Amino acid sequence: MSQRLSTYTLQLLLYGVLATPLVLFAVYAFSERWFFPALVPQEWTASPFARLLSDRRTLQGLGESLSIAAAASLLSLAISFPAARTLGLRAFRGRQAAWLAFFVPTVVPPLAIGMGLNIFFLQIGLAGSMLGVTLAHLVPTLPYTIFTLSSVFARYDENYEHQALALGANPVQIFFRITLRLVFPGLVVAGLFAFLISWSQYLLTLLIGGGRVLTLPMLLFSSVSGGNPASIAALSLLFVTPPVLVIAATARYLGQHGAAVQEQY
Amino acid sequence: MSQRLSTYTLQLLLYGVLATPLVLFAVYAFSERWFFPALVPQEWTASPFARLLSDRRTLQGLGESLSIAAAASLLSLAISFPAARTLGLRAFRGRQAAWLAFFVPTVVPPLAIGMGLNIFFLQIGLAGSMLGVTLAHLVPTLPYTIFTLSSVFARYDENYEHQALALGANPVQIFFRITLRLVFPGLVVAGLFAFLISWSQYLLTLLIGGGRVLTLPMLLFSSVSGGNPASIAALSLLFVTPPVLVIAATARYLGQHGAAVQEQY
Amino acid sequence: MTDVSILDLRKTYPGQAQPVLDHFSLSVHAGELVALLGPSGSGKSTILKLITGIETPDSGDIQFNRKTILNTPPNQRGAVFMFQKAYLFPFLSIAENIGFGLKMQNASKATIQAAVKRMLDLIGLPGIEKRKPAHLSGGEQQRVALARALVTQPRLLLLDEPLSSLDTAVRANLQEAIRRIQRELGITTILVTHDLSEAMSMSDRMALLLDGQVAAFDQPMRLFQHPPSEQAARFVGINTFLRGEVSDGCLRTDLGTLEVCPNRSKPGPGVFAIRPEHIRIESNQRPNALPGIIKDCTYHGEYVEYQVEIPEMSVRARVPMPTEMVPHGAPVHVIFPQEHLFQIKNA
Amino acid sequence: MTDVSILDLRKTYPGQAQPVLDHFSLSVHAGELVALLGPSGSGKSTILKLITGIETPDSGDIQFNRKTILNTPPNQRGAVFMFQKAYLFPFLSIAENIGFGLKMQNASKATIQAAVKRMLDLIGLPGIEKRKPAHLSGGEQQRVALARALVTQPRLLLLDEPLSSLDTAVRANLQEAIRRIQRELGITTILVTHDLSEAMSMSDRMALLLDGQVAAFDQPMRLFQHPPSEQAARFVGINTFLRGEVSDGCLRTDLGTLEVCPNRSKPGPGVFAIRPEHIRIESNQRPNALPGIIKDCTYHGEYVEYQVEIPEMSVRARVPMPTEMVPHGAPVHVIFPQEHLFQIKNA
Repeated sequence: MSQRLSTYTLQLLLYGVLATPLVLFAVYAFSERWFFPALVPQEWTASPFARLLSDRRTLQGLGESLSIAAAASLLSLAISFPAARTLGLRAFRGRQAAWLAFFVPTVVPPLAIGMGLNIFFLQIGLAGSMLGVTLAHLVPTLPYTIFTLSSVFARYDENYEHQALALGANPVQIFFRITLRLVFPGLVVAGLFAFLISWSQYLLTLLIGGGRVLTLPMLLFSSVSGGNPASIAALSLLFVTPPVLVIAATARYLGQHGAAVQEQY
Repeated sequence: MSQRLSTYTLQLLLYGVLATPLVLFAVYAFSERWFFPALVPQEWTASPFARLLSDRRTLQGLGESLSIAAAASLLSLAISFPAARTLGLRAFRGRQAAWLAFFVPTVVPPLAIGMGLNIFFLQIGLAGSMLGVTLAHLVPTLPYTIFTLSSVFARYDENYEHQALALGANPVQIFFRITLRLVFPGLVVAGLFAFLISWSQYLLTLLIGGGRVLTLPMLLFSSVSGGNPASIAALSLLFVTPPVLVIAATARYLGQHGAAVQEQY
Repeated sequence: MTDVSILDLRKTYPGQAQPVLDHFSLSVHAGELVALLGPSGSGKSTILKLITGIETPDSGDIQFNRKTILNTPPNQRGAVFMFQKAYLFPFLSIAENIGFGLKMQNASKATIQAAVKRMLDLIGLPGIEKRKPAHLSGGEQQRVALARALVTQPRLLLLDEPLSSLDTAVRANLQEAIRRIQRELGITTILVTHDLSEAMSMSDRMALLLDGQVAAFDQPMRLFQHPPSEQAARFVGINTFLRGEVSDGCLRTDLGTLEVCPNRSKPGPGVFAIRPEHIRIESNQRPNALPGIIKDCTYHGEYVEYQVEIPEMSVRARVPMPTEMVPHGAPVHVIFPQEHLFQIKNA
Repeated sequence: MTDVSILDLRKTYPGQAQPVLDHFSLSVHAGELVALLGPSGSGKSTILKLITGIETPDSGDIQFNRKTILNTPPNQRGAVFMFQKAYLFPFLSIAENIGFGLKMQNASKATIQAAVKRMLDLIGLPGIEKRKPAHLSGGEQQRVALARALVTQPRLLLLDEPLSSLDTAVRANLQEAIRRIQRELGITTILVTHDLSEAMSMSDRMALLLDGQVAAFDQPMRLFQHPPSEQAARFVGINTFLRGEVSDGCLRTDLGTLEVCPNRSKPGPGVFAIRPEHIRIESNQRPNALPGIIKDCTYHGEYVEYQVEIPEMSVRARVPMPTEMVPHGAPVHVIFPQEHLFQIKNA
């Protein structure tokens, strides 16, 4: 009884945590005057939003952020899939080393990665382009997608594919009808990871984009120096909303992926 | 035969990847003159290192970075352990929500987290202190430690503890002699994650530390504006070495943790 | 030596409406090996968890030597157990595993060393002190688990399907070893299993569990030969039941009249049962037989199992080899020898 | 109808020095059910993997109707299989699972629907088209897996311990169902199992596998009663072997002389075997007996197993119930009835 009660409390608490940033930023953004110790703002206004949306750069930033994050997640998934399948399914001697390699991008300071890539991209003409920024974002996203998909494939049972094979399916049919369907929740979670990481990337975008690629984190950073809390909050709200929507849309796969991790026990 | 050969190639490649940043930064740091298209620098020098080490702020930065990263990892583990055990072992209704909650800190822009925490910490007198920065670092480290430890506990078999209990061990003895020993590889991996994340944290340190807490990423950022490539490389080498040493020291647990993930299949 | 009484136990798992165990009572004599036999989900393992204290009952009592143990912490109850998996601590050597219980009691190094050696001799694996569990076979691991459990001279040994993941030969071997050691040490033991043959060959008494209740509790031989109820009879492999009116040493069924032993039958409506290996099949009319038709015939090596259709019921008969194979569809007479028909008491 | 020939097959797994299979040959007649019986690690499952094409042999050939299939892609071989786990696609309904093979052949919707209905009737689970695999019991899942495998009318059915995770009752039930459907469709079938009783009750012929080789291959009844070698005999539960000199219908052993059937024995040094259920135990001296001492006695319900020590060897005898229990340590005479002693040919 008390166990069930505490479960509900926990559930409520967690959904609350997820909603908190949205509510906070919204309240901040619409508040004209709000001084301690008042619980709600003394005056409300919609002007920061009007200002924000009338700025051409806002929509440009939103568009570029979305394009880069979407492209980086899809590319990341496409590259990780075969790598993760090998890492997860096959036992080979270098696997320990492969696990170590996951940590490399976490170790090298992003600044160094950014500067190094920038020199290279300048030479091949990718610096300052959306493509260059997208490719640069793969550095931090790949470890997470490979890691997530490897753990999916570590639990994957190839016998499903063998069954389909014996029943007459060819490799293409097996891939689309069996493999993809079986790993789909994991794929969604990995893609979500990649999207979120790319979405909040600031440093790499700045270094590779060289000011010519304008994403929301760039706008957010420059507006912080402007210093108007309501504008910052409005922009933050715009920044937080797409990820929250993406998480909400994929929630059921997150749960399935989580459940799959449980099942093994 | 060819399979084994490719395994070795892969292994070599991966260890190479891990060593690359060290070698690159070292070569850069010790080079006096190095112009394209020469493969090695034309002249060598140790002066950037001498300059770096003679700067009082370098050692202070190293010390503060190490202290904060160590404290943040240990705190992160201590908080995550009971949470992950509950998430991993027990089936309860709110678990899907709990999985979602992992993603919250990834969603909220670090800038917003930093500013929010700063206001709060100013009120309780933690702003500008090492403790404040350490606590702020828990925001990005906790999701990773909880996530890693949950997956450890999802595979954990409580029957080992039940055996120890029946054999006369009390709860404290069970915790130290059985539980800790069984989850040790996972604990090391989670701690390593937390260390690496805290180690390369820049934004939160800047916002909460307010310039009074000086970690290596702060020094690195300010030296970038200075613009001397050799100095940047020397500082980068100093920055990269501790994580590489930590990874090397824990490599065998990383392997064990990876192997444990494989075993389930 | 400890005797165990389980009194009117009830256990419901959180989130479940039905209790796993309800009004469950059982008493085990000191030094006895009692087998709990039941299908999966019959609550067998729950009983062991309640005794060790891993789970707590809703109501009822568990007593060792007439004293309740429900208030004793699990690590002081002296009830050790063995599972299907050995659960040896993988990071400890065999000697450290076996000595674990004594170490928890702060025994001296010399005491532990001597005890470990004694236990290794007892389980027939001397000299493996320094090895790690991962280097032992499944059967050896289970032997070490037994040694680890018994080293502290516990009051009660609980076995939860300890052999079900082992190969047939290793299993028979370990059944003998466990039985020998259990008798040698005289330790009261409860064995949970779903294997009838294992329960019968190892136990002094055997309890049949169904839906969280004891359906029957007696010596294996008695249960096997004269199960008290139809449920219990099905447990021990009986599936032929004849219903009718008993009078003057005869059972009058709808299909015909059969002679039964008058001194083992009670007049009035009754149910008689017979073991499949006691039913005989003949082509010609014999006394105490019913006519039927062969539906299926399976060869099992030592015997052939016939499935015979007699009106409104199907009878399985096990005819020992060598025998002439009766073809499918052939009309036969199914003989129920008088001396093997027995009346079900709790029908 | 397809016959299968496996010719001199050899398979080594990468990274292993020893081949799993070496010089392995087997021929299965069209419509026959052949059981491969062997301990774990004897390469049983590898053979099935080679036939389906999941693995490739080092050398040797596999032929269907005298034509090699090694160059046929795995998805066109028409060899379907069933494992211990059903491996139903969890995201498809039962109807979609069963219809999968036909869909891959681009069959029309109506064809698939009719075929699914027919298969569901065949496996005795009509009307479950719309359900998801997770809602079926283990036994039902295996039935659906069988239907899915057979819907395309494949050339060969491969069964890899398909029933070993099921309860005894469900298992017996499915054994019958598989056997009935296999006969009805006349599909050539290879069954891999480690369960002697399953192999004997289901197969037309049975191959005993040991160390990647066929140790014996014959009808179950013949193998059971007269295994050709000592190895094969141990497989089918025989563990009493008497060695000596044969002449004039007598076997002269170190322990004494036994009479054997003269027309079934070859003069010279020989080995005779006897099944445990044919050995009898008596207190008094009888003809064709050796003296011994009871070492152990285990009750198994239908029989009692005695372990009797006769000088330099230990004999296990299964005495059917009811019998008088002979106490431990008692001197007895172990009778080897002349008609049940048979000579091992390949001794």
